[in-house]
Amino acid sequence: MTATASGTAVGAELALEMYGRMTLIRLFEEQANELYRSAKMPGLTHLYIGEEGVAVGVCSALRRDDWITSTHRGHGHCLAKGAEPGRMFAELLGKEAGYCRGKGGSMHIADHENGNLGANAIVGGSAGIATGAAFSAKRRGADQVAVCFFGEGALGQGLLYEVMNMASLWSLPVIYVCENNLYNEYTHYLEVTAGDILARPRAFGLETREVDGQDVRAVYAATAELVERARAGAGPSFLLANTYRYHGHHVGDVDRSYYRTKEEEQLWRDERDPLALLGSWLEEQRHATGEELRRIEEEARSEIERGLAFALDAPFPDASQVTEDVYV
Amino acid sequence: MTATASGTAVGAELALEMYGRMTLIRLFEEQANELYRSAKMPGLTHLYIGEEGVAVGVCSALRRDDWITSTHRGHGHCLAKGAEPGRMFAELLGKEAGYCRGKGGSMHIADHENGNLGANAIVGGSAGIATGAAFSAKRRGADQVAVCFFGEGALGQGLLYEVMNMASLWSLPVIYVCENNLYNEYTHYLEVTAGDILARPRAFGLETREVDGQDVRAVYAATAELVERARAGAGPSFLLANTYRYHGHHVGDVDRSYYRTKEEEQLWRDERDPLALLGSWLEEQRHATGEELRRIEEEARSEIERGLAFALDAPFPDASQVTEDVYV
Amino acid sequence: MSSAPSAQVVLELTFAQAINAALKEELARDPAVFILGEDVAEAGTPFKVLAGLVEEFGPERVLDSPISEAGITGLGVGAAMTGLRPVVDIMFGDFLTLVMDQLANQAAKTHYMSGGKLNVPLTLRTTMGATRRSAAQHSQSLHAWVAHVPGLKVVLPSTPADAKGLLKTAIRDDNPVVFIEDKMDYAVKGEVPDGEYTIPFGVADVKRPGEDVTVVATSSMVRVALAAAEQLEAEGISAEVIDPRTLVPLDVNGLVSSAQKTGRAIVVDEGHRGYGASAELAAVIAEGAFWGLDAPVRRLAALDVPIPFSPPLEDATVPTPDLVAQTARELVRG
Amino acid sequence: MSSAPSAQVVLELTFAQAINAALKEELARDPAVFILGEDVAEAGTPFKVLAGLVEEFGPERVLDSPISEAGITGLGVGAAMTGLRPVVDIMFGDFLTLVMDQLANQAAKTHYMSGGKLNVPLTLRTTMGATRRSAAQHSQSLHAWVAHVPGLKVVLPSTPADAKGLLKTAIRDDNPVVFIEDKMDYAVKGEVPDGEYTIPFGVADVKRPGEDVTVVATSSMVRVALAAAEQLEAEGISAEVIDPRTLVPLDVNGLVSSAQKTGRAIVVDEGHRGYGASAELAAVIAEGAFWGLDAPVRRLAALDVPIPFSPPLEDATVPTPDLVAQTARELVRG
Ligand SMILES: Cc1ncc(C[n+]2csc(CCOP(=O)(O)OP(=O)(O)O)c2C)c(N)n1
Ligand SMILES: Cc1ncc(C[n+]2csc(CCOP(=O)(O)OP(=O)(O)O)c2C)c(N)n1
Ligand SMILES: [Mg+2]
Ligand SMILES: [Mg+2]
Repeated sequence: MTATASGTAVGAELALEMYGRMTLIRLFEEQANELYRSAKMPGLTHLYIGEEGVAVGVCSALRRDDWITSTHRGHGHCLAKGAEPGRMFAELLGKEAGYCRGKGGSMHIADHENGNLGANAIVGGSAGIATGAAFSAKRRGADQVAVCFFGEGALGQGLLYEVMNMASLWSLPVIYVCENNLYNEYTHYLEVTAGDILARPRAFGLETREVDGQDVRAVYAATAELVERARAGAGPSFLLANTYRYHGHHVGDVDRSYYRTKEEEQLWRDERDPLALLGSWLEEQRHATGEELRRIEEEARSEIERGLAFALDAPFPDASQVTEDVYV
Repeated sequence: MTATASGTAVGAELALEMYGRMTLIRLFEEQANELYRSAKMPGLTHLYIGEEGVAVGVCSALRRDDWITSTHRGHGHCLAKGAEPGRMFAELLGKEAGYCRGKGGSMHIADHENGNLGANAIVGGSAGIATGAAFSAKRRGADQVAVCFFGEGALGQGLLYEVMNMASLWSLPVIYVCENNLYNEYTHYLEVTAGDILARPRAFGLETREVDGQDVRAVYAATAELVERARAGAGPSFLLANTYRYHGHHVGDVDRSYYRTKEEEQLWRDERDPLALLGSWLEEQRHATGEELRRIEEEARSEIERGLAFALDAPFPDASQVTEDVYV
Repeated sequence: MSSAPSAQVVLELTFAQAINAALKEELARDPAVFILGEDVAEAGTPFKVLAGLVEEFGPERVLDSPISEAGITGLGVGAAMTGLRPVVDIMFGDFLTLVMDQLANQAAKTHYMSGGKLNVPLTLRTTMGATRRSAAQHSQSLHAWVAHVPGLKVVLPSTPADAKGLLKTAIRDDNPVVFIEDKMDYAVKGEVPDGEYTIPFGVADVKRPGEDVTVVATSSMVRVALAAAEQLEAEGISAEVIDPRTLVPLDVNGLVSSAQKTGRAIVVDEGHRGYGASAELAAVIAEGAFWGLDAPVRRLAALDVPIPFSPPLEDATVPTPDLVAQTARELVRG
Repeated sequence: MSSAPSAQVVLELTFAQAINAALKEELARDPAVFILGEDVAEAGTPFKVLAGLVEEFGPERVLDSPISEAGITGLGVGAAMTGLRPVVDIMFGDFLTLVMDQLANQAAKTHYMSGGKLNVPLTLRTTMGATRRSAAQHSQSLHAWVAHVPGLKVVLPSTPADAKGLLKTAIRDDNPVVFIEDKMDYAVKGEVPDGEYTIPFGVADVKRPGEDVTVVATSSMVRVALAAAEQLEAEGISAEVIDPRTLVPLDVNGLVSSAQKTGRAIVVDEGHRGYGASAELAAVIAEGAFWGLDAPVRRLAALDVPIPFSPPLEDATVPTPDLVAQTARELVRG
């Protein structure tokens, strides 16, 4: 998870680590989908499959004591920042052993120990929180950085512009990471997003970068540079990562033909898959053999299986806990 | 008040009309200040003196059936759009004969007959309303235009960005007029406004113009062009008008030295006064003699005096009216 | 119902279908009506409540918006002031948090501040209700907030028939109306008269007459109250279930008379208990029926905790038929 | 008061000076405390309440913000989650409309949603109160909204001494606290113990003991109630005036015991009547003191109209000493 931001070229060790994390996310999400389909999971959840390169590329350029804020589609961010699958599954199932004692569920997982200030079910709702964490870092003289993950749908929320203005005024160490997966729920973003996305943060004086979100090495390199800037006191930035979600908006969104084609989905899966792209590169560079990659996958799979078993076995909280944690 | 937008050069007739309106606003505001100082006015009010060129330049390029939304500093907009001083004074005094039966007061004067949808005491609060009026015009196939007046302080409100996005997406006939008088209450705007003002609307795809707000002819010309665009279906725009308020943020803001210098104030009064600038131009162009300008001023003065007398004489509403007008 | 149904035919519709029918009829009746919201067009909202409307009325009348709740509400206010009748869709009631300025400071006050000259015929539809395992930011019932704002009307329908008739009234009302649908109701079926009818605001409806105890219930709590009444009947306790249907205007007389008749009252509401709608309803009854009450008015409402995700916890937050029945027993048996 | 004043010296301070003193002491005591808001630095707010603080603590601790209420509240939430103790200044309570998402969905729920792992020691100071001729968008008293949100604490001080002690408690509290000051109180003077003391939340204060009728009053309505009590005393009616001081947590026992003692209760609050704080206070008393009450609990609150600008109209919206006294007479004389 640790990385020096001095050089942006990604070496074998880091690349393999990122491959492992992305695989873990992919398998976690497949399992989450399965939990839904087998009616073991209460409610719905939003899968991150297809977007793994963004969370892993960004979080690999962060320290453990850096902060992130996350979204309704937050499992990837949470795992990339270092969380354990078992306690995450437990949270998804509403079990007491979950990161939030089962009170938060998929849309609110927080993992304070690894600097995850929480997923947020209000689109754009965490923009202020991330900015405030950056403010706190600066005020306390710490050199921590805060990353605000959000989907391109959050560009519709006025709050984002209010806080980018302050981040810029006060040179706060915050990076706004826009995960553009093309859709706001069931509506293509171009139908609801005018003008030029990057011109928006630029107008507020933020440094901006655009990156192929399916290329985890590129995401890492761009983030590392922005983190270095932020730590050096050069202020906030905005990273636009272009990506795609393979599944529905949530696990129940199965018939998607009225808003996008099967061909489009297939194209991304076949040609732009972040795992496949990194895997090929690792093999081409002879950083790893196919065999080694499969071994990484197997390790991830058994970690997921152990986590799942732990979560399925774990008890629900006692109803009496409902009134705990309202106030400190 | 009517104006064709085909040519942007301002002729003698229009210039004289604008001179009259600006004078009326100046005298109205001086009287409002006097009402406060003589303890005849309930509460406080925000004077528009110094900014007359913006309201008059913009509204002179509008038709009576075009709409405006206004601000806490709204007397100028209201008069420029055609309101009568008498009913305005009555409103400022809380009299039943006021535009809003005394219920709105200075910060909420609306004059539906002349297309003024109301002053608004929430900074930026009318951005949605103006955008909605433009939406309505377009949907109904009318060729009306909506103008949203706001101070540069409203650039801090997220709502503005939310609605500019929609105005741009749907090519709505709305013009956002930012009156940059340098101060958000007692704070210089540069302390709280990052980046580049005009880059903000541009990022959302709006057409933008910047204009010297003290030059009413320039304001008129820029607005006329933007109105023509809007009526032609070419969509929304943003006009940045640089201006200055001579008085305090409100009538009670008398000791201002902690946030701006007397020299700065004097400079604007001496060198950038919109009335003086237009007056000189009229004389230079031989559109009017000093004598004629004084006559215009005298007419305005007597209109103000008549209006004031009317308002002072008018009765307060009966307390029973307090429960009327909550619902239609 | 103010207008008699144009036909005696009665349909079996879900709550969602009833809402859809009301919107369809009003879109067809009045070209000034339009719908604005997130994913309201092809998707027909995540709850599929608006299915088919964009196909019938086109994207000019049913518009997908950006995720800008404040912006679309503000746009709705301006459109309503200038000749249109917007129906703004706020997906989850939890997002009322984002539109309170446009609702409370703009929509609600425009008519009054303008001395009656301007008005805002805006309908804002949104949702309420927990127990969907949606956690704290997608489960709130915030009707008390909007009911506290003079100038807004607030509707909480509990049956498909009420939903349809009240929504048509809301859209035709010249004031801003907040119309709140319980998500758990969408799939519930009920009889709905076919064709044109409206239901006036401010008229409580007795959903089940009774003699021993009055249960004032709102929204989906009406079903909870009716289930409790069934239980109680078996024990010889006759409960009257009465639904105010609109919180503003409120049928104070309807509630007070019922409580006076039975001598005992319980209020059941899904908002949080503290400073919630149940407080107003209880206070109004306690004051109006004081001399006729044999026991204090009891309030049942959502626990004063953020709604938890975990099923056993979430289920403990909302009043159940058992709880209502138990409370009624306590009141009746002393 | 939880901590005894460090000195017996008593100062005569205005309410504004008491607030200023609390902030000054807390800024000096804890480097994590900072103030963020519009015109809070050199201007010291339009009400001049913060005068001198930026000069003493510097612009790093007292920051002028853009006019971005939602943004500064959100920033405050994030700063509070990560080691600071922000005091966010929202100039007029009417602008709570703009921060409800950050307050209700973020600040209030973070501790619970995180299973107790994160917490938000944020203090949000804002104002309430009418009769300043400020019209509908600058005169509201919206405390009922925030009091309805589990996870927030809500403080309404009525005297300079309470204001100081309660604000210090608020800043030290590890939960989000909404602290609401009545603008009409700022110039009111009162005795304030010099030096360090705090006042615990959830303890109602009897501002004047009495026997015949309980008047529960909040914020500036305490002064109105005390003036009414003076009038009533001359007529031989002894009114007990009790101030809950914090709406959340609420000292239910304190209010109920007083009402039980006197047998009659009036609630006086400056929020709107409908679905307002007066409903909760009245409901709690009506339920808790039911068997001891000789008459229904009466509620006096702001009229359910947007606050009008015109003085004769505005004056008709808010409870007055005469109205409180008249209501007490009706209750006592039957
Ligand atoms: C303020 C708010 N409005 C609406 C929603 C409902 N909603 C949940 S996710 C979503 C779409 C978000 O799109 P995007 O930000 O692009 O994220 P993605 O789902 O594509 O990852 C919407 C509208 C919400 N949760 N919060
Ligand atoms: C949402 C909101 N926040 C704060 C205020 C208090 N306030 C009134 S006017 C003002 C400054 C406005 O500055 P600007 O927009 O530049 O207008 P100007 O007064 O300079 O004309 C402020 C902060 C308000 N009315 N509304
Ligand atoms: Mg998206
Ligand atoms: Mg300004």
